[in-house]
Amino acid sequence: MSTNLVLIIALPLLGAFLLPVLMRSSMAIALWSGPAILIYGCWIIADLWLSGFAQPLSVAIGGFAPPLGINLYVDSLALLFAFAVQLLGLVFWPFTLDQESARRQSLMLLLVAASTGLALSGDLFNLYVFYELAAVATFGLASASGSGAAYVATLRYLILSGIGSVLTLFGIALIYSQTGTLNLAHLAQLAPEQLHNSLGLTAFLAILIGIGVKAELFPVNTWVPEIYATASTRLSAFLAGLLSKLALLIILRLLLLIFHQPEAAQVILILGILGVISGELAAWRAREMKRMLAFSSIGQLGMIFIAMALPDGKGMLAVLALSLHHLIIKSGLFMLAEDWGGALERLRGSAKASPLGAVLFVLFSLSLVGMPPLPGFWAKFVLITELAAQVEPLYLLGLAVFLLATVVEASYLFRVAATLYGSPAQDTLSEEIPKTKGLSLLTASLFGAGVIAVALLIAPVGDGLQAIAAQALDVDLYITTVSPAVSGGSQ
Amino acid sequence: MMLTLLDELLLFSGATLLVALFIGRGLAAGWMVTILYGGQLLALLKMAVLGYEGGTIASSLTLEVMGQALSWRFDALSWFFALITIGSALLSSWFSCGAWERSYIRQGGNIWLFHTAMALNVFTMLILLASGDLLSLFIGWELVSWAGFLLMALAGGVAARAAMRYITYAMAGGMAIFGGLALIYTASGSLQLEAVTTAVEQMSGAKLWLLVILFGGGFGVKMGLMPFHLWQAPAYAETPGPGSAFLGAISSRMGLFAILLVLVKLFGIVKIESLKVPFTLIDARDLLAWIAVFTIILPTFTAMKQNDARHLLAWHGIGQGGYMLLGVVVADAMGGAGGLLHVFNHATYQAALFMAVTAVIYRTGTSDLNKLGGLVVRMPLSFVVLLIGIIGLAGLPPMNGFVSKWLVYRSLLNQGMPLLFLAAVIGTLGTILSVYKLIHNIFLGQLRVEHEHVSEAPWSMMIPMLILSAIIFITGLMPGIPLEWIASVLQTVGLPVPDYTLGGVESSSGSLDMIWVIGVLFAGFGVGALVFYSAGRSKRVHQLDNYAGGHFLSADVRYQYSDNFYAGLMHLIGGWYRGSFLWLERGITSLVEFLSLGMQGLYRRANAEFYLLTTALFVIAWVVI
Amino acid sequence: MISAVTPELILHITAIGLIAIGLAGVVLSSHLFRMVLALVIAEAGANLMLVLAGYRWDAVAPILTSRAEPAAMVDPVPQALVLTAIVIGVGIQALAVSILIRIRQRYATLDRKEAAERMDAEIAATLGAPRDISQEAPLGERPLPPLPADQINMRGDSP
Amino acid sequence: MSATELLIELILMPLVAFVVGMMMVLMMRRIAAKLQRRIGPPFFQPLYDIVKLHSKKTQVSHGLIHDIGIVMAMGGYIAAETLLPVPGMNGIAEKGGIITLLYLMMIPSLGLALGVGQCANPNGSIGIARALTAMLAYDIPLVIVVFGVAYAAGTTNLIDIIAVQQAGGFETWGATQMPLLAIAGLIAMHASLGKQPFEIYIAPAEIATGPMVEMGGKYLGGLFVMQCFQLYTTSVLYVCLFLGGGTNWFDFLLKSFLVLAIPMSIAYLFPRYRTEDLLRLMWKWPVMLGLIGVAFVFV
Repeated sequence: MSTNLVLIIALPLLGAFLLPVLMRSSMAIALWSGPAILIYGCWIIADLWLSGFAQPLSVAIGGFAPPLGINLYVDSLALLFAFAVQLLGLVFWPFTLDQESARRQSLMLLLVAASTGLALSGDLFNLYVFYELAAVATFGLASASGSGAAYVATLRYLILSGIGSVLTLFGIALIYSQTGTLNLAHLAQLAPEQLHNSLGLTAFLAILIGIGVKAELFPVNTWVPEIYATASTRLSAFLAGLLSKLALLIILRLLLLIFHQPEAAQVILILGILGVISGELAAWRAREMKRMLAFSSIGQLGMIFIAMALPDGKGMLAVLALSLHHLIIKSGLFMLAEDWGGALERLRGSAKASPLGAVLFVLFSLSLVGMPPLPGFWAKFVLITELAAQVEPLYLLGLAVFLLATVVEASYLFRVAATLYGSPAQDTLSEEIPKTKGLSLLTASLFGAGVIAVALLIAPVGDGLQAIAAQALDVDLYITTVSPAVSGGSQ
Repeated sequence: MMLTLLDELLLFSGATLLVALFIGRGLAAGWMVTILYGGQLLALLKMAVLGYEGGTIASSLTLEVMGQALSWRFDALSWFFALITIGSALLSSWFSCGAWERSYIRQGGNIWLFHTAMALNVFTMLILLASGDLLSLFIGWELVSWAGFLLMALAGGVAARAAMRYITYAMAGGMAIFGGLALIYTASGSLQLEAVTTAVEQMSGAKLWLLVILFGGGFGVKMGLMPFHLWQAPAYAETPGPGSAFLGAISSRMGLFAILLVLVKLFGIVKIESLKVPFTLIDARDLLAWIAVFTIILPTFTAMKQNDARHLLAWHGIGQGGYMLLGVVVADAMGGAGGLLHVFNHATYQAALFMAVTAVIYRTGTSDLNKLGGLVVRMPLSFVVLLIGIIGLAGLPPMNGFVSKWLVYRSLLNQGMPLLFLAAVIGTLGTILSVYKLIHNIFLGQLRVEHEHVSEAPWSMMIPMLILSAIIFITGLMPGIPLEWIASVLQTVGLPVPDYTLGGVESSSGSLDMIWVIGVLFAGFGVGALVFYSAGRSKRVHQLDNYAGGHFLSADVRYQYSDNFYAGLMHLIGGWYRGSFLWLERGITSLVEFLSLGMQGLYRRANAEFYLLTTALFVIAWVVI
Repeated sequence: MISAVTPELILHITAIGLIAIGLAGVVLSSHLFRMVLALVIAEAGANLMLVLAGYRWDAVAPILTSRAEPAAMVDPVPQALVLTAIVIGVGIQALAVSILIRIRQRYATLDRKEAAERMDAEIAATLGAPRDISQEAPLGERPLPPLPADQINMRGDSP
Repeated sequence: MSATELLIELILMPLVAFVVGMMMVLMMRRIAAKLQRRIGPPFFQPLYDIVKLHSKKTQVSHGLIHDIGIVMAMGGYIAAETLLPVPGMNGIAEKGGIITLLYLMMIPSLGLALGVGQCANPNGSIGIARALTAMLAYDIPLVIVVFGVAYAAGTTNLIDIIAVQQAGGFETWGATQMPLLAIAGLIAMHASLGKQPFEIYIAPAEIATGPMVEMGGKYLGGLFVMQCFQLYTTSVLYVCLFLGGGTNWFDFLLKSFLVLAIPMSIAYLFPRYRTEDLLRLMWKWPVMLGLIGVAFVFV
């Protein structure tokens, strides 16, 4: 059963390259093969989850033992994210039928494969490879719309991501020169002696900034507004909702398993706070819906970085809750932005045209801002109580910034809600007012139902998340599951 | 799961919400919702009769989420506020049924949304009032502020802008409370009320100061206390008729309920008094008292300058809030009773006044004080309701407003606070002046040509107004009735209880017996009438048959003094209206605007790679050093 | 560490130097193509750094032949890693150049500032939003417009 | 204090007040006359005026509220009298303290304001606006003074205040204990009477006697009655607060007439203040004196 786990990476990869060939022979099969692969992937994970998934397991790829070979480390956290990737891949599948669809669908499969790899992989260099694979797939998809702006945005993003990968390579080289291994479990064992010095810290920070590019870390997220404004909303939903979380997951794994120095946490905290400030304030001035959502996702991810910076893993539950909540809400909002993407002024009075869309927008904003019964409130509550427990002034500053950011967030989100429900300007004709319709409205209402479901059964969901967080925190559990396979590798 | 009385009430209120939500379209919906509010009132009264031996009625529903226990229970404090909430909701929705509903629909209003918003407000307020621990208090608080936003943003246009401004203030307040909640949670380990009280004992001065500021500020935003009061007047005034009556009566008193629950019951006035403001003689209690007093004076004198009746009343709502806080903060036997009685009294006459003004708007179409006048001839009953309302608002003897203000003054006198006493009296005098302007510009003076065929407000609107006026007079005549509820409230909150009689309050240093005072007053009116009517019959003349310095009056000449009503007074204090708080608010918004412009510039024009390099260099340098 | 100027140290310094040159090239150049080239240099530096991680002074290349094993071999793992890194690098550079050609066709310019300006204009056009305020035109028109009529009432000119 | 005795008191006190009030009005006119070198009206002139006004044939009314306004004006003061303890008769003074009395004295001015409002004459409305502004002006020092006295005596019950002052004879009078408060009280009382320097709201020249513009016949008669009560109540209040009330009728009446004589003699020598000057004057000196007086009470 553990062997076919590798399939969820292998099959999309295979599909990605076979699709153009299939496209030529018969359009029908080609069109449905992509979603079929994803559904099969979801089924595998669900089957594994339902068959009682207590202990995490490590899958050695190609039979090579971990210190040399690459292993997939599957604990409930990784499985959760892998399932999310398959599901969202399916939800955001580019069904539009145009001459570009073959290229888009294969790139999408590539992106899904890379993301699943990011979630499951247990080897540092393997993570780097999947990270680059995902980057290439994103460049392809982002520039698919063919407009000049898309190309310039993709190029700027490419250069940024290129520098990021240079820094990551630099970090990996440093780590390898210090410890001689790249397997995460092995590194976790060696870390206390070899990596807890300034060189180890430099390596971590280099990787942090390198991977931070995709995780929308403060200084390196200048590409976010351009890409989300020019790329198709489905792609930006996938990027904002999921890919940034996976990059975040890597940094989290590194922080938990290998680098326990307080300086690392402080750097993340400072960058997180700056991210929140810049994201929320920029969103306050945004004129278009897509750009506003882009800045708001920067702000939200800044908050998750603040949660991650809490010492000795206390923030783990907050990180998990915030990222899952943000995933659902941002995807829903982007789905609404598919039809309401343009300028906010044009949206005036469109609540009458599409009441369901407006109600969903209000529901998502309320949860994002943290109105009590909705899950957003519980995520914020967990973070707030952890932050307040700290003593150092920096954490209290983080708390204050977090609270103020929520106020700014509420004001710009509800300014949009007010224009939605406002009366349309006299001269606009009724059919000019944008209406949410079709598939995007369906998916948005799916996410809305998800939010309400989580709000209703918040108690079991909360305990489930706590269990996942506890398991992820457990470093020596990580080492023991992988180490029996290590069988006396070079200590 | 045995349904406790509290569950019945909450279920009833939930049912009202569902009824309004699903069958709110038809014209009968209004009446059904009103009857359901009546049902809630009965459930509440049943609760009072049966429930109160054990002090609190716990709800059977308890939630355990993420390690936090959530429980809901009702005690005398929540019962008292719930009574006012449901009472004002019942009368407001009764007022909205029938004629007003038809005119609101004709003007394009969405009556279904109105009834749902009102029912939602009542339901969320009951949840807030029933909160058993700090976390459920915060949940209720957020729900109430969002439900309020819905009711305020209903009318669109100016109302939506006012609601937007409200939601920013409310979110700021909510987040301050959330911060305070987190600090308490870390100090006491749990948010249950008992644990919090023990934690507060050993808390150090600075941290307690932070908590008082956070909670005081957070709850103060909803009450419209001084620095955060700018949003309340436009928001309440622009809400559709009965909505503003409901909001004006009870909505901002939820802030006082929370202050009573947290600052007075949990922290305790003694603890608050022990907090000294550095470098000054005053302590936290005096600070709160002075904020309350400024909240009395400044909004009242702003109300005097308003040209719209609804705005004038809304500004007074803020001013009267100051009295309640002042009474509660002085916290001796008379003060506490005065503050709480003022909550009840204010709810009655504020609702009556808003309804009367809505009746005038219903008939004449405008509430601009410079476009009305002389309506007493055409709308006598509305005049009577407005007259009783303004006598209550000004706090003159026959009405209930006088009793609560008398109690607040007596407590200030007992505690020996001359400056606070003086400031409170200035507030009252300001109220009398601006209240006379209200009744003069609407009902007295010259009747305009276009209003000559205006008829009295329809009965569906008139009955709730008359009921409210009756309540105002009866509780004025026999303040003992509300004082009895307030006595049990004061016990739960831990303030001293005055010994009250049916007519008023007995105390060694001067007591009050309203039955005698009003009896003598009406006897005096009787004698005066006797003397007056014993003389010859008087001849009724037309309003244009008037002294005009020998000049003949004609109907087209506007012969009414209403604009810049207190010219003499404004001549002296006109210069003081610099709008300093408005300037403060504008300053903060433009600061945020400027910062956000800077941030957006950061993302658009900046050279992305440059940032990456600088961060990498900075981080590596920092690590090496 | 500075005292023993071993050849290994020199190689490390060159690797870091290459990365630094690459990054500086990206930051300073104003022409998009020159930025891509600088990126190539940086990647070469990173790859060199990676190879050096497994380097031992007196060892030989890790190639197993039929003859008996030589005394010391260089650690083969980083060399395998470098292979994949180079492949990825080439892939990205090829993509970058193809995008450059597309930009040239669309915008007829490869200057960074101008391309960014064109992009902004096009985004604003597609999304239909008014161009946001640039540094030249300050916020709002000067002098400030008078308050609209309905605002005045809301202002309530409180003291 | 059986019910019948209380009833008799409740009837007797207003009558006494009316009679004494009329004599006070007479004294006021006599003083005015002496200052203007003329003899002044005969003894029963105030009574004649009231009877003449009430028996006029043409009584012009502008509506029900116009009538009710006058009734409230008279009734308010009648009720206020019962709260004012006089030698031998305490009425219901202990049922409502000094704050209630102050509020009851506001009822007549509100009643008058409503009545004048109904007359639909802008002169009347302007007059009322100025009257209410004047009330705002003189009430602030009055309230400071009342606070000082009540805090010194430790009670708001007028009977106890008088008892405290009478305990030590002349030394424990309010005026001797708190001289500053007494002076401030005198100025405030003068302003509340609405006589010459402070009668901007009845200015005959500018606004045709302000509120009185539409009052004729029994309406003006009612206002005359109100004036009698007003003089009586204000002077007796001052006597109770500062001059230790009346041990017996003779010294009580002597004190009240003396107290009233002071403002009356000052009144007819000054032209009128404008509204804002009235405000500025009232908020500057009496308030300053009052606050210092209260500070002394605290010391």
